[in-house]
Amino acid sequence: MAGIGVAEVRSSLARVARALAANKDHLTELDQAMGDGDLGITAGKMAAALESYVEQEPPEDVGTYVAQAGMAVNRAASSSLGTLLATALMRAGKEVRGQHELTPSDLARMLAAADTGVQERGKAKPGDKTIIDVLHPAAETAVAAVAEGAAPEVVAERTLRAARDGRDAVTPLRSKIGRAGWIGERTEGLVDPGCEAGVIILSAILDGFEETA
Amino acid sequence: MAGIGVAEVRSSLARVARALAANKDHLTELDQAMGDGDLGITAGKMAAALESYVEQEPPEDVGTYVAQAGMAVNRAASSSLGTLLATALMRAGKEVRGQHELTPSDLARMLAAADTGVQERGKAKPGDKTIIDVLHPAAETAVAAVAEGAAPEVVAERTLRAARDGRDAVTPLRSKIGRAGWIGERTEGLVDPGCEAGVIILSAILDGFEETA
Amino acid sequence: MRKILNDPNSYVHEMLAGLLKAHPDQLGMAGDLHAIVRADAPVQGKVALATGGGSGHLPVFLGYVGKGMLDGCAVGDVFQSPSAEQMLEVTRRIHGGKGVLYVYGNYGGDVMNFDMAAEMADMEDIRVETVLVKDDVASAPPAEADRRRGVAGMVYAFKLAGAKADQGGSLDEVAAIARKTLEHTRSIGVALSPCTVPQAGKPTFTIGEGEMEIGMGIHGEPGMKRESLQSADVITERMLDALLEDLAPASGDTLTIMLNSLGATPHEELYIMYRKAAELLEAGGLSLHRPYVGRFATSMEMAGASITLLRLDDELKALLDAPAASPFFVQT
Amino acid sequence: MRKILNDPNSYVHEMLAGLLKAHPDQLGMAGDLHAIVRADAPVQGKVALATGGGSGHLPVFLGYVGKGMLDGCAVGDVFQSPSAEQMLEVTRRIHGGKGVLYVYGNYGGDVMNFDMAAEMADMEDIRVETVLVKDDVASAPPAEADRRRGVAGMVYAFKLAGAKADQGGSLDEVAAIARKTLEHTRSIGVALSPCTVPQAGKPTFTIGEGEMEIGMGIHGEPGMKRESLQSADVITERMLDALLEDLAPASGDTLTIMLNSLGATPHEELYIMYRKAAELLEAGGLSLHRPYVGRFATSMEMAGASITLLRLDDELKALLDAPAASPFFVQT
Ligand SMILES: Nc1ncnc2c1ncn2[C@@H]1O[C@H](COP(=O)(O)OP(=O)(O)O)[C@@H](O)[C@H]1O
Ligand SMILES: Nc1ncnc2c1ncn2[C@@H]1O[C@H](COP(=O)(O)OP(=O)(O)O)[C@@H](O)[C@H]1O
Ligand SMILES: [Mg+2]
Ligand SMILES: [Mg+2]
Ligand SMILES: [Mg+2]
Ligand SMILES: [Mg+2]
Repeated sequence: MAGIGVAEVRSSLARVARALAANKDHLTELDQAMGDGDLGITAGKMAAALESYVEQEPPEDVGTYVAQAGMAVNRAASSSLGTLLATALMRAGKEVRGQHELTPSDLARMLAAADTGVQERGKAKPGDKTIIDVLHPAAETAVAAVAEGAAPEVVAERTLRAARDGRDAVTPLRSKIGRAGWIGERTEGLVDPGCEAGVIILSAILDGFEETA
Repeated sequence: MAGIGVAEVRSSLARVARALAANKDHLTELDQAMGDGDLGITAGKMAAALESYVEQEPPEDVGTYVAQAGMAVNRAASSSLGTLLATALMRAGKEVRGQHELTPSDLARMLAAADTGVQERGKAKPGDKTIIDVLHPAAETAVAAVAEGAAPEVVAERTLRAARDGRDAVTPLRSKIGRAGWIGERTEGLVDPGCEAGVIILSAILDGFEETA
Repeated sequence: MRKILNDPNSYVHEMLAGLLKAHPDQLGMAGDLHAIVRADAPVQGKVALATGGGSGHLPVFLGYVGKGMLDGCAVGDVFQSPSAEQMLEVTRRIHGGKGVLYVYGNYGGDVMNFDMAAEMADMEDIRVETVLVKDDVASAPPAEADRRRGVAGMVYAFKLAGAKADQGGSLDEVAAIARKTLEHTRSIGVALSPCTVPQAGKPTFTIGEGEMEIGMGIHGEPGMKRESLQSADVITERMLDALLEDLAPASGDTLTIMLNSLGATPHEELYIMYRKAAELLEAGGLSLHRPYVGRFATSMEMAGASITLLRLDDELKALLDAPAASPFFVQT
Repeated sequence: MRKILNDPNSYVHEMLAGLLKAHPDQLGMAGDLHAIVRADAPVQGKVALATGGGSGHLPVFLGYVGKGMLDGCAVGDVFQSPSAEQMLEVTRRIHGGKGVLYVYGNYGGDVMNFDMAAEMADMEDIRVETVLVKDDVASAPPAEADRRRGVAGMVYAFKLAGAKADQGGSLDEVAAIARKTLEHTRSIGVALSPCTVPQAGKPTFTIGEGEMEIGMGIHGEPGMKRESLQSADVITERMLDALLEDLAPASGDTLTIMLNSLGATPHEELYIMYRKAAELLEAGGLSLHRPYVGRFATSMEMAGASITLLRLDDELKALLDAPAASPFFVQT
C-alpha cells in the first residue's frame, strides 16, 4: 500500500466540502429542533472555505496543509461547530507536521489528536451528546484497529460504524452542552446536529480513503 | 326678564359637561375619520374638568367665573379643540369681567369675543372647515338678532340654526387646518368633528338659556 | 400591545416620576410633574430656553433639558400638547432675568398653547420669543414651508441656541441662532411599523410587513406613498434626494447629519444607512462634520428612521461642537 | 421583516463600514473590519481590554471601545462568534506592553474562539487573562452559576475594569476588578417580541401579542415560562425578586441599577419600570447610586427589557464614577 500524500488529503478535504454543502438543509433542520438553526449556514461556510482552500496549490507538508485548513475554516465559520472542526483540523495537522506521507497509523493518531483537541477546546465529555460522541469512539476504534493490524478498509469500516453507533447511542439522551443544553428535556430522542455533522464528515473522509488505500 | 346670574351660568356649564360626556363616542368616530381619533378623549376630559369646576362654590363675578372655567379646561385637555374651547371661555369671560348679571346683549358679545379669540388663537378663517365655521356665523347671528331686539328665545333659536347651517355648509369642503389638513381630499363630505362639537356645546348652552330667559 | 406599562392613563405620569427619581441631580419640576426644569433653574443672567410637546418621543423633548441646551420643558400626554398653564409654570421657573425662548415643533395644539402661555408670561413681564421648528420636508411643498411639521431637526435648534445662551447671548441673539439653524435644517422620515398610544390601545395606523412609507410623520401623519420595502441604499438615496433638493447646498459646503431611529430600528441599521449617506454626500462634494447616529427623536416603538441635514457655517459649527450634558445627551 | 438593510449577508460588514466612517477620530480597525480598536491603539503602558461576540446587540460589544473602557473588540456576524483570528488581530493591535484582558459573555462559540486566540497570543508572548461574564440569573440555578450566560451586566465589567486600567492597574489588578464586579452583578430579562436575524429572514422565535417571557436570553434562549403580559409593576417586582434572591444584598448596601431596553421598548417604559424598582429597593433598605436607564445591550428590534444590579463598595463606586467616552457611551 502506497502512503497517503497531500494529493489524497486534498481530495478528501474536497469531499468533505461537497458532503457538507449537500447536507446544509438537513443540518439546519436538526439544529432548528434543538439549537439555533444555523448549522446549515455554518456547514455552507465551512464548505465554501474548504472549497477555495483546496483550489490553492498545496505544500508538500501534509501536516501544515491540514492545520491551515483549520485556520481557513475558523476564519469562515466561527460558530461552535465551526470552531471545533477548525480545532480538529489544526490538532490533526500538528500531529503530523513535517510529514509528506501518512500511514493508516498516522491517520488514527490524527483522529485521536482531533478528539483530544475538541474535548479540550469545548470542555464536553463523552456522553454530553455532542460531536465528541462521534469523534471519541471513532478515534478509539481506529487506533485499536490499526494496532490490531487490520486492513485499511476494515479500519475505515469499523471507524465509521463506531461513529454512527456513537451518534445513535446518545440520541435518546439529554443534551448537556451548548445551546441545546439550555433546552434540556426536549432534546431527548432528537439526533444531535453536531453528531450528524461528525458522521457526515468522517464518511466523506473515509469513503475516499477506503478507495485510495 | 331677570338678568342671567352666576347660578344660570353654572348650570349651563354643567349642561355642556353632560352633553360632551354623552357625545364622546360620536366625536371619536368623527375624529377617527379625518383626525387622530382623540376628540372623544378630549371631550371626556373637558366634561370631567367642567363637572368638578361647577361643583365648587362660584364667585359672584360671572366674567371671572367663565374665564377660570377656561383655565380648568386647558389644564385638563390641551388638544387643539381643548385649547380653543379654553380660549373661547377665557375671552368670553374677560368680556364681562366684574359683572354679576348678564343681558342677552352681553351673551352675544361673549360669543363674538369667543369667535375672535378662537380665530386669533388658531389662525383659522371661516371656510377652513373648523369650529370657526360654527362659532362665527353663530356669533354674527346672535349679535344681529339682539340688535334687532328679537326675543331671547328667538335669538337662541336663530343662533343655533346658524351654528348647524355653518357646520353643514363646510361638510362638502376640504379641511385646510390642523391634522385634517394633512389628509386633504379625503375629508370632503365628512362632518368636521370640531364643528360638531361646537354645535353640541352651543345647543347645551342655548337650550338652557331659552328656558331660563 | 407589546408594551410594559401599568394603567395607560398613568403612562406619562409614572414615566416622569421615574425620570425625576433617576436624575435628581440634573432635573427637577416646577410645581407639576409635567413641568420639567433643570435642577439648577433658574440660571441667573442667562437666556432661558423652553420647549414642550407630547410624550412618546424621548429623548425629545425633555431629554434635552440640561447644561448647554434647554432649561425647561412642558410635557403633554402621549402625542398631546401640554397645557398653557404647564408651559407658564416652566417659563416662570426658568426665567433668569434675560427672557425666555420657546423652541418647539409646528403642531396646532402646541402652537396654540405656547401662544397662550406667551401671552400670560407677557402679563407677568417675562419677555418671550418663539421659534417654530418646521423641518419635515415631506409635510408640505417648499411654497407652503410654513405649514411643515417639526421633527428631529429640532434637536439641532436646541443644541445650537442652547450653546449660544450658555455663551451669554441675548434673547434676540439666541433666537437668531435658533432661526438660522432651522433655516439650514431639513429632515425626512421613513416608517416601517406603527406604534401604539397607550390610551388608544391599538396601533395608530397599519403598515404591512414588507411595506414602508417615506415621509410619514412622527405621529403617523401620512407621507408620500405606501410602497414595498426598498433596500437600505435605495431608501437612503431617496430620502437624501428629497432633502438636498430642498436644502440645495453648494459643492464644498459642510453639513452635519443625523441618522435617527424612530424607536425599534436598531443602531446597526442606522450605520448601514449612514454608510450610504456619507458616500452619496461626499460624492456630491459635501463634507460631513460630527455625524449623529442614534435615537434622538422617536415615536416609542415605531420601526423606521429619519435623516436630518444641517448646513454649517463657522458660527454654527462652533456652537454644535460646544459641550452639553443632559441625562440623554452628553457631549464633551 | 421590518428591517432597513441591503443584502442580509453584508449586514454586519456595512454596519461596520458605516461605523468607522462615522467615528474615525475614535475608532479604527486592525486589518479586518471585524477587528475594531480604539483609534489611538495601542495605548502604551496600559493594560488593554478586549471583548467580542456576535453582532446585533449594539452598543454591546463594540460600543464600549473608547477611553476609560475597552481597547478593542472582535465582531462576529449577527448572533455568531467572531473568529479566533479576528480576536488575535485585535489582541495584537491593542497590546501596549502590559498584557490583555479578555472580558466577554459565556457563550460556547465565543469561549472556544477566545481560548484559541489566547493560545495563539501566548505563542506571541502576549500575556492574556480571561474573565467570563455570567450574570443572567435566569439561565441556570445558583448551583450551576458557571453555566450562566452573559448579558447586560458585562457593561459594568467593561466600565469598571476599563477605569482600573486607565488608572494604571496591572493586568492582575484589572482582571481582579472585572471578577469582583461580576461577582456582585446579576441580570435578568423579559421579552415581549422576537427579533429577526437578517440571514434567517424570519423571527428567531414567536411570542404572541399580549404574552411575555421572563428570563429569556438575548438571542431568544428560553426563559422561565411563557405567560400573559403582566403590568410594569408586577414584571419589575418579579424580576427584582429573582435578582435579590441571588445577589442577597444586606440592608444598607448601595447598588447601581441598569434598566436596559432590548431594542424596541422605549425609554418611557424603562422609566415606568425604574420608578417601581427604586421604590422597592429603597423600601428594602438599599440605596441606589448612578442609575443607568437606556439601551446598553440590545437584541436589535426585540421588545423587552432587562434589569441589572451591581452591589458597590467604595472601590467599585469610584471606578463606576470615573469618566469614559466612546461613540455610544459618554460619562463625565
Ligand atoms: N462545547 C462543545 N463541545 C463539543 N461539541 C459541541 C460543543 N458545543 C456545541 N457542540 C456541537 O455543536 C453542535 C451545534 O453546532 P453549531 O450550530 O455550530 O452551534 P451554535 O450555533 O450553538 O454555535 C451541537 O449539536 C454539538 O454537537
Ligand atoms: N387651528 C384651528 N383653528 C380652529 N379649529 C381648529 C384648529 N385646529 C383644529 N381645529 C378644530 O379641532 C378639531 C379637532 O380637535 P382635536 O381632536 O382636539 O384636535 P387634535 O387631536 O388634532 O389636537 C377639528 O375638527 C377642528 O374643527
Ligand atoms: Mg449559532
Ligand atoms: Mg447552531
Ligand atoms: Mg390629538
Ligand atoms: Mg384629534
